[in-house]
Amino acid sequence: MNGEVLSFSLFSALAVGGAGLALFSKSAVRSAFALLASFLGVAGLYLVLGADFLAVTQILLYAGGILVLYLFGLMLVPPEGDEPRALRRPLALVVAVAPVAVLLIGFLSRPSHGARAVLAEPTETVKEIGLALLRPDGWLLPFEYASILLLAALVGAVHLARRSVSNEEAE
Amino acid sequence: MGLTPSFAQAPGSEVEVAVPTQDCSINMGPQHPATHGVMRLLLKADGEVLTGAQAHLGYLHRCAEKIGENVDWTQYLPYTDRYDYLSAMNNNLGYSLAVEKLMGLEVPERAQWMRVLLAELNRIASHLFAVGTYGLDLGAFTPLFYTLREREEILDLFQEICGARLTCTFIRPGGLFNDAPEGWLEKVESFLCRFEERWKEYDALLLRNKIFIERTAGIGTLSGNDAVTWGVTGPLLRASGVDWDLRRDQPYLVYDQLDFEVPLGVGRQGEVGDCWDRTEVRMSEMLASLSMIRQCLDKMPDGAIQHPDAGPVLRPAPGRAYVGVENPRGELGHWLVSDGTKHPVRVRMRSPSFCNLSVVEHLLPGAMLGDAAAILGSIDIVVGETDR
Amino acid sequence: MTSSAFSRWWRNLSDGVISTARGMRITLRTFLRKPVTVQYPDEKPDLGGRYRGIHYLEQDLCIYCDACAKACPVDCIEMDATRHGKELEWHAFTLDYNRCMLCELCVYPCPKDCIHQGEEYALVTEDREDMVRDLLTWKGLTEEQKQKVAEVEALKAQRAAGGGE
Amino acid sequence: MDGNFISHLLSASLPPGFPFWGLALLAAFLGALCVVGFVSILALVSVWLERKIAGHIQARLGPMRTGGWHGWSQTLADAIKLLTKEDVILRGADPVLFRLAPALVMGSALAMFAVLPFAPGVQFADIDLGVYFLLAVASLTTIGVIMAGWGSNNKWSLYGAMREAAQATSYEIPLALSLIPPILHFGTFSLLSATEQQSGWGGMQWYIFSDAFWVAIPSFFLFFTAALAENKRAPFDLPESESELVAGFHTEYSGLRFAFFFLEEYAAMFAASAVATAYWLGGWNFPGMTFLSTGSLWLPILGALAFLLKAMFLVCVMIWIRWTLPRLRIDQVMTLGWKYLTPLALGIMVAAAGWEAWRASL
Repeated sequence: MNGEVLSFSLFSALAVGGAGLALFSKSAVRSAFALLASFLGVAGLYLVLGADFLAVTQILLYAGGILVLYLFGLMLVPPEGDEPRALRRPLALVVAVAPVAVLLIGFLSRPSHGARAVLAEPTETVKEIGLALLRPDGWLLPFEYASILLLAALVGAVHLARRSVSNEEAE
Repeated sequence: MGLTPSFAQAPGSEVEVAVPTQDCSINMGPQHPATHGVMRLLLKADGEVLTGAQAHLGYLHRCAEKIGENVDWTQYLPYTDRYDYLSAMNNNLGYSLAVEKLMGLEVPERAQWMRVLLAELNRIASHLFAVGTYGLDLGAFTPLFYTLREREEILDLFQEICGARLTCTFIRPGGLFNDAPEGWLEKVESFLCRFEERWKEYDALLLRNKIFIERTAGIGTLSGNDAVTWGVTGPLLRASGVDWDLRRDQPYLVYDQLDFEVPLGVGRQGEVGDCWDRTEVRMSEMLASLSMIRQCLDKMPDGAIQHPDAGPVLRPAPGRAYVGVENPRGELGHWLVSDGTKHPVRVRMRSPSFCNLSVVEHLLPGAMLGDAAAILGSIDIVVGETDR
Repeated sequence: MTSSAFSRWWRNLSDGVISTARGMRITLRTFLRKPVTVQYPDEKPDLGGRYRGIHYLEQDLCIYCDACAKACPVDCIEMDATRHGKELEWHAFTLDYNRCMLCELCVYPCPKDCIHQGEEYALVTEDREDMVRDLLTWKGLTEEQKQKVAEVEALKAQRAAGGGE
Repeated sequence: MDGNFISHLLSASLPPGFPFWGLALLAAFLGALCVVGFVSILALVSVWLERKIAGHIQARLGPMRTGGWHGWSQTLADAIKLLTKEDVILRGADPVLFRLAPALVMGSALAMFAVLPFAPGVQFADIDLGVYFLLAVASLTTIGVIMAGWGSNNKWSLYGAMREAAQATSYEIPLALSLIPPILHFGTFSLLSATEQQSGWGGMQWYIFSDAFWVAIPSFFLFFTAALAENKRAPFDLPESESELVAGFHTEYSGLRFAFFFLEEYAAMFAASAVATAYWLGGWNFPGMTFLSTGSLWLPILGALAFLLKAMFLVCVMIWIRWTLPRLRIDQVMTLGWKYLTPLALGIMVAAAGWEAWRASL
């Protein structure tokens, strides 16, 4: 067993175990914290693949940002929702099974699975990513499109959440 | 408290954001650093915003009034030290004036001037503590140590004249227990000179600090009308713009011979009657007291410090008397009933902290959790006095 | 953003920076100054002659009049002595510091000015019983007193004998 | 693990057939041991400094009795006290999260030290992501704090956790943005490479003295302020604000677990100061270092000394600020973050980008 296989199995165990815990934990907050393990596992997998920038970004954005927002949301929502659990179950089944099915079909219908797990020698990933993102023939345009989409979503959210300011704060 | 869904509804918008939330009730105290003693505030909070507040008192109840019925008129003096333990001289003074009113005693002139001097010194000490701990409530540790440094000097002066630092038992019915020792008045004078310089430090560290202004300006605003309605007195009342000071409006002792101004809240940073104004009024009152002490030092006559008729055992004529004095925290009133024996029949006091504290239930709802400490601190209660 | 809003933004920012700098200057100045505190167990503060600490009794002067005990608001003084004519045979003069509030009210009424409050203040014990302190420096009768009492007794006996004759 | 002196040492001393992963694990273990030791000593010194500075600022002396000279062993005694104290876990607390939180907080604080360049050749790992990795790891402490607040089953702690969640995520943005000017200037995330680029002018070519000083200085102040908020230091100590939330997220912690939170605070302070040192204040570079030959043993020693001195000075400034200012309110913290620091950081970023682009075009 070499180091790569060892770390791969360790990190995948962490990712899958975390996801499983998140699924089966009774407490929503514990689920969220279990997601942390999953995120860290995935980050580790990226690291094994030599994508260190992606790994760190995974931690920074998912663990440091999105998970915190999840937790923030969870703490603001009362422990029990209004609708009974039985109602939610078939819906949850559909939501859970559908993407898995799609993924499986896609995975099995491709001729060559078992992707190569190792990139070439990882050199200066930051530079490569930066060039890929910002070169005119690179991903600059899609990247900016995505940011505009996010901006639009942000403006929409602000519009929805904002109180009427007609009478207060005239300035 | 059950699940009470409240619907955060944006007024005037078409979209209703219907997130059922539950107010969280929090016990602030009885062991909480911002309650300045053993007091409990039951807060209700919607996130960081408070929706209700209720003060629970009595953790420090020591039967001060009932004790008064079981001791001599003079023996009650040490107990007056202990209800507002930060302004013992003023409490002694209030009680002594009430007893003298019952007995119809006229205190010798030197004693009157000394009393004013001591009361104003104690007012400075008390305000120093109030302003310092207020900084502490807002997270600024250091100003407290600076104010305590100067307060210590005042307490040293007290120790030199009466032997105790906090519980003075010095002003007594009929005058004072003792005259000032040799050179004491000069020491007061030199302290005043030092103090003026130091005052500027607190001013810069607290009052003029941007964060302090942000934390206090416009917070816990108490309008003049509300202040009168709630029976608030002292710096709180004056911070709300109500020009009322017993030292000037119902002068006792020699206050009518002194020239002083009564600082009022003008809402320089936020609104009239906010936490900043209260602190500012306290700070200005220190300077006003300073000038009063200077005048006392200038005009201090020689003579006796004790009325010859006031011996250790007093027997006031049957009757009743109320005397209110301007304490650092507001009007301290003593209501005494005598039946001509050496024991009081009734000793009752109107304690300023107790009356002032009642406004928290009016001020806190709508403020934020962090403001709870700011508002409570600006009221400047002494739990020994609210519970007695 | 209107110009007034912008100027307010800018003023808030500069106020914050300036007042922070001013505060830091004051704290730095104090940092460089000499501390004002007393290093307590090594140095002791000057308490002044009027300090109201633990009591001491000038037992020779005391006439067992009970004035101090009567003046005490909390009844913490108790005394016990037997009178042999003018001489006092002391049994106890205790002061209960569990109750005493060091108010000095016991000192003023003393006709002989014999009870005082000293400069000792460390009321520290491991046992509540120790807080009840006996102020007496000696108990019973001194040799001198015994002699005087004996003389008086002898005189009495002489007189009684003389009267009987 | 390249550029790591521990693995160099190990590979020289271990038998040739030793597997690489074993070497890596061993190196990681030894490195972690070094970091833990360093951080513990650092925290002891910082806590002592904090107390002494606080004391003198407040016209008193601070701890004087434990140990001989100026109470130097006071924190040591405190550490022993904390280690031997009873470890209390409340009945209503979530036992798993309650136990996990200090470990997570401490672990992420220690991981920050992996990329700090202390002196020439003294660095645990020079990964080219450098400061980016540091930011990511620092964000994990937030999770730990939330975990502690939730796991404690105490309303005050929960409030502390909520405040930390809001505050830390908000201040990550100005923190990261204010790092962009030096990153643009040096063209690297790596703290090591940035430090090496500042060695000119006899060791004084620091970023704040460079031709880009007019963006360097404001970005330094911005970074420092945002780092204060990120590390929960006064005036941004909302998550633990002792006069409002008693002690916030660590109200219910005692003993060693509390010590971990305590340690983390000082470790994070030092890490932030170290980043500021490496990017703005020239890292280990000190005037006169050109007189030393490159192979000299004095270079790493004096370099480490210079680095530590600079970083500790910044830590002292953090302490100084803490004992001067009152605490902001949570909404004001958010206002400051979003309405003041973020736009300022954006503006400075744009200015820095323009300046660097103009300089590159010359």
